[in-house]
Amino acid sequence: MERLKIATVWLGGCAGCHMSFLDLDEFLVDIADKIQVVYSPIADVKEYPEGVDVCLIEGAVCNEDNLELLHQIRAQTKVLVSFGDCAVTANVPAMRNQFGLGNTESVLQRAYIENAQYNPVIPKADGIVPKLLDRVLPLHEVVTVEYFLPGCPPPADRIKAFLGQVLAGQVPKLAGTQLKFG
Amino acid sequence: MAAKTLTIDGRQITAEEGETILQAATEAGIKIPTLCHLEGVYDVGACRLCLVEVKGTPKLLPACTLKVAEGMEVSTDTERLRKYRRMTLEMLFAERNHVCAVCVANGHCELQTLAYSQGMEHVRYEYTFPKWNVDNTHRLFGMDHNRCILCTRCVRVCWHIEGAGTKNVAGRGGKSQIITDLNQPWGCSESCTECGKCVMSCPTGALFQKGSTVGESERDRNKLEFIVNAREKKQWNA
Amino acid sequence: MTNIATPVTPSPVAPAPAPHPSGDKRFKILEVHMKKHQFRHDALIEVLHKAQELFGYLEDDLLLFISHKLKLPPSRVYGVATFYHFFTLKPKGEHTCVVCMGTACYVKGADKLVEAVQENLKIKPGETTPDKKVSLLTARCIGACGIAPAVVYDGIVTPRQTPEATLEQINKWVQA
Amino acid sequence: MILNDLLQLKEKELAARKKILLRCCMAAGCISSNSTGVKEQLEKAVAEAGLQNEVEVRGVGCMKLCCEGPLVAVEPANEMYVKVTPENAPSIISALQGGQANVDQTDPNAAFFTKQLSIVLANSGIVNPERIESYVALDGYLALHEVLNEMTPKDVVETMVKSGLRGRGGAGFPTGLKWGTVAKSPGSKKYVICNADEGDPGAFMDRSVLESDPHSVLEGMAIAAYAVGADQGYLYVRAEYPLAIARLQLAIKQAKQMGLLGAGIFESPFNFNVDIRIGAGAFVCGEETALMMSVEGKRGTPRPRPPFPAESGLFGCPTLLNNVETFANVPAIYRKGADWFAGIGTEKSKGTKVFALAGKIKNTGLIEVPMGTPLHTIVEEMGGGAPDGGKIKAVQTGGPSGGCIPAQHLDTPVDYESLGKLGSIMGSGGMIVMDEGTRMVDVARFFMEFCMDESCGKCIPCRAGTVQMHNLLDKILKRKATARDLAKLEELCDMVRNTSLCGLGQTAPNPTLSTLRFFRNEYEDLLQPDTFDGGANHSQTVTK
Repeated sequence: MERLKIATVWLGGCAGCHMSFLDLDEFLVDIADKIQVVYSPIADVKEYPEGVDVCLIEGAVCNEDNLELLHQIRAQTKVLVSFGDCAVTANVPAMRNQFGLGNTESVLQRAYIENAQYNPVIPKADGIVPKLLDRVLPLHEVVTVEYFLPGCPPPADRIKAFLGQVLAGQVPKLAGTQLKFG
Repeated sequence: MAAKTLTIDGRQITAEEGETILQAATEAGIKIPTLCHLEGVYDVGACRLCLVEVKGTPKLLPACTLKVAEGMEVSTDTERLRKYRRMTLEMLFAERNHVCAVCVANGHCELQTLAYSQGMEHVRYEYTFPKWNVDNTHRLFGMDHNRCILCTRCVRVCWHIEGAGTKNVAGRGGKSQIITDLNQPWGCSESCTECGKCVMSCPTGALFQKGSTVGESERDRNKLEFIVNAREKKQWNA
Repeated sequence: MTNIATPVTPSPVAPAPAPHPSGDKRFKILEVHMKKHQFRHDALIEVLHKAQELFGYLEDDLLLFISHKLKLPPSRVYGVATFYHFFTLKPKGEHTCVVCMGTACYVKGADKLVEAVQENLKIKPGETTPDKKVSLLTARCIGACGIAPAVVYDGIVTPRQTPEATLEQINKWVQA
Repeated sequence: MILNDLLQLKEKELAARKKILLRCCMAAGCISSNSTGVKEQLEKAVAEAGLQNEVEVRGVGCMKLCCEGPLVAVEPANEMYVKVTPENAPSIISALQGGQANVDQTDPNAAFFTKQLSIVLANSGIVNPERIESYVALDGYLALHEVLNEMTPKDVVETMVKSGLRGRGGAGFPTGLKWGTVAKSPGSKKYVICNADEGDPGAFMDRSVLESDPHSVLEGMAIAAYAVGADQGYLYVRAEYPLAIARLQLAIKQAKQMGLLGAGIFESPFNFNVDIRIGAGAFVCGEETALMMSVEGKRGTPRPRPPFPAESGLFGCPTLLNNVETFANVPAIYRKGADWFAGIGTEKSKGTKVFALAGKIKNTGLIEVPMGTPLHTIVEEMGGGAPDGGKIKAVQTGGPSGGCIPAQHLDTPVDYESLGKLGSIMGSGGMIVMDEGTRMVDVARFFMEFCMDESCGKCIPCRAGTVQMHNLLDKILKRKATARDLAKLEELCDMVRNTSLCGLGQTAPNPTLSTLRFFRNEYEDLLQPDTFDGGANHSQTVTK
């Protein structure tokens, strides 16, 4: 049987969801013959490949790079999964949205100048440092998302339950505390 | 008191006259989701989560204020009601900034619990990301308007259990907010008795004990019931 | 607040009106008005109307005065004062321009009137110009639909307004 | 006061009549066009011509054709001058002695006037609203006398039931049934409240009635109070109607002085006091439970019903709530009989209905027509159609709680059921005509914004749902929405309608739903193709 092509992506988030993914421990070994990780921050692949079956996306859409990559993922992936609260709700990264549109400058000012202990400078390099979006968005406000895996981060057993259902050929369906935010 | 016989979710139930559907259902072990309801204070029927279907009535009615009647046929868990409940919860999450991950009430929040128990895995409505303040001026307590769902439990306990009338709702519509006295910093309130009942009553992380960090805000609602029973019924069973 | 219907008992003996510490006579007039209503709790809105009529707007000191006299918690007085759009907690300008935004006025172009004033004075509805000369307000319907679109200039209802006519009136105030 | 005094007063007033009567409109609309100046100048011109003994200049209430104000009517010549200025006064007075006044006239035999049937507005534009004698001269307070002296409260309720009158505030609840429920509710203290918080934008019927004929409302309230056993009444009027408030205050004072209100009315044991409560700009206070909160001096937030006000209302006592137009119908019903009233209108909707006709229409103003009159008659024949040769596209009834009826349904008779079938409501009587230039999505957003601003904030569906629906309508208008946004909007409409606590929220989706029903293409034309790419179905498995 052909292995399921799985990707994991890290947009605007803290990487906690990926840490939790690694907490799957031996389950990762158990499923190694059923899946093939074709793209991930923990694998050295430069370009998001074509024909991905399932993509777990961590993080909110915060900047232009996130936006572009997300559209590419959508075009090249069968099933998108919002992986963790940042992807599902925009969570902590979106707290800057409260400062209204046009908040990016003041946010950068606060982070890189006012709170800097050494060398206060706002990083700017066209083509290298991506521009922040006016509003941080959850994935489903940008593209169609098939499944949602909430949690900050989603505990390993929740990820396991989800992947287990997917690999068993079922429609993944989480319920009860498995859907808890935070 | 006369007894009334009625049906809830297909089960025959006997309830006392004057009881609400919510009370009758709870006694029968049927759980109806609630959010603005709080044992010990009167009900306002505002959150609309406890809406039920009553045979012969086109309108959905709140179980918390609806009195039992002979022969009533009530459904509390239809597909339609589940859909509306989920939508109501989604609206609440989209209305203010409920960031569970960094909330004092994480894990002990009624809003959060309802969301997962009603199967809300994401919010389909656009988040509005309004700007709300946190009032940290009180020496013991804080109020984070970002987490407030305007259930008015705090207002009701402050008026009708404590009797101080420190808290109230100001403004209206989406701009409504819970205020202290003349909308002044809580720390400057002259009427606040610092009894902490409002904090005990809050279903979310909007009202909290200072110094508590993420997930630490567990509330002892039994205290409220204890006080009400003591004051009104003269029964001190802790 | 509350939907418990509490029968309201008037204060048994109305205290003799003591002069307000500020010496402002309007407080005394207000107190006489409250006395007329026997300091009843259910007269709160009537009292707020009178207070706004006397003072132009409801500042904290005034709300506190009312709350003490009616023996109501300040939170109740503030909650009521902010629920109703007719009450304002901020001072209004010297002149007020109230554009009716009722349906009849709206379909006859009231939104254009608001836009014109907004652009001209650089203030939004509900705001006052920095020089405190003009306040721009909108009304939900002043019931003058037969003469739409209507604008109320300093309390005077004026029929069939155009952006030009409105700006002319505003400019008169600004230049005065 | 006893019956004889009342009749004497009437005789005296009738005897004082002069040969010629000039009626000058002093309702808010005409006053804003300086009818006060017109009246002053007319009086001056009469004096200068030495005609004081032959000509009476009477300030009256609304004469209905508001768009042509200030209006001056001449009796017995049956003429009506329009757009009168103070400078026109001498010309009008000299015309009384023969000749032609150099002032525009309108045809009193035009359909706008002849198709009207006045019950509620029968005195409007005829009596002087600032003189109780003027009302008494037209048999005012005679019905109250008869009710108090010849009928038991039970008879009064029965007559009301027989008349078939239904609440004119919007929902059309049978008035007699309501009176009967309050009358039967146990309790020694009961209240009667008149809802004059006419908040629908585009409605001014109640304002006109209060400004033009305040005593008919007071008399109606007194009869109702007798029927249900109440001794205290409240008139809840919007603060935006200062003239109506002033005239009511005056009317109450005059009625009290004559013993027609207060203690021992007509020297019977019946007491009835009326106090005015002034609203403060909250549309939701038109909802009965919110209104009662407001009368109690509280935030005007509604509460769930049951219990209904008839059992537990103001201060927890049984309370009867009717609106201005409903009460204004009452005296005529007792003067002329329930059968007479029931003979007017349709099978299920009796009597007449007053509409405030406004918007893109030639003749704006007040009309009162028998229930069942087709919309077409109202807007085309009476209203004269769209101005400047335009075409009527839709008629909006019921304000923010109502709907838009498209031109192809103008043959619909106005009654509670027919309008309901079209997804609109009778409402309190605002009727806004829209022409081809009106964008229906814009109208839907206008009303949604209204409801959003006016939501009290108590229940979540209305507080947060109106915001979401408004944002979606805005997104559609800005051409940023897709078909899935429209689907979301429709889902929200259904939810908010079914789950909101009070009428405001329950009906807030109506303008959107009705424009979607009849003008869906206008929504679809604004939609953008879905840039969301084709994702897989939600319920799909992902095995190879």
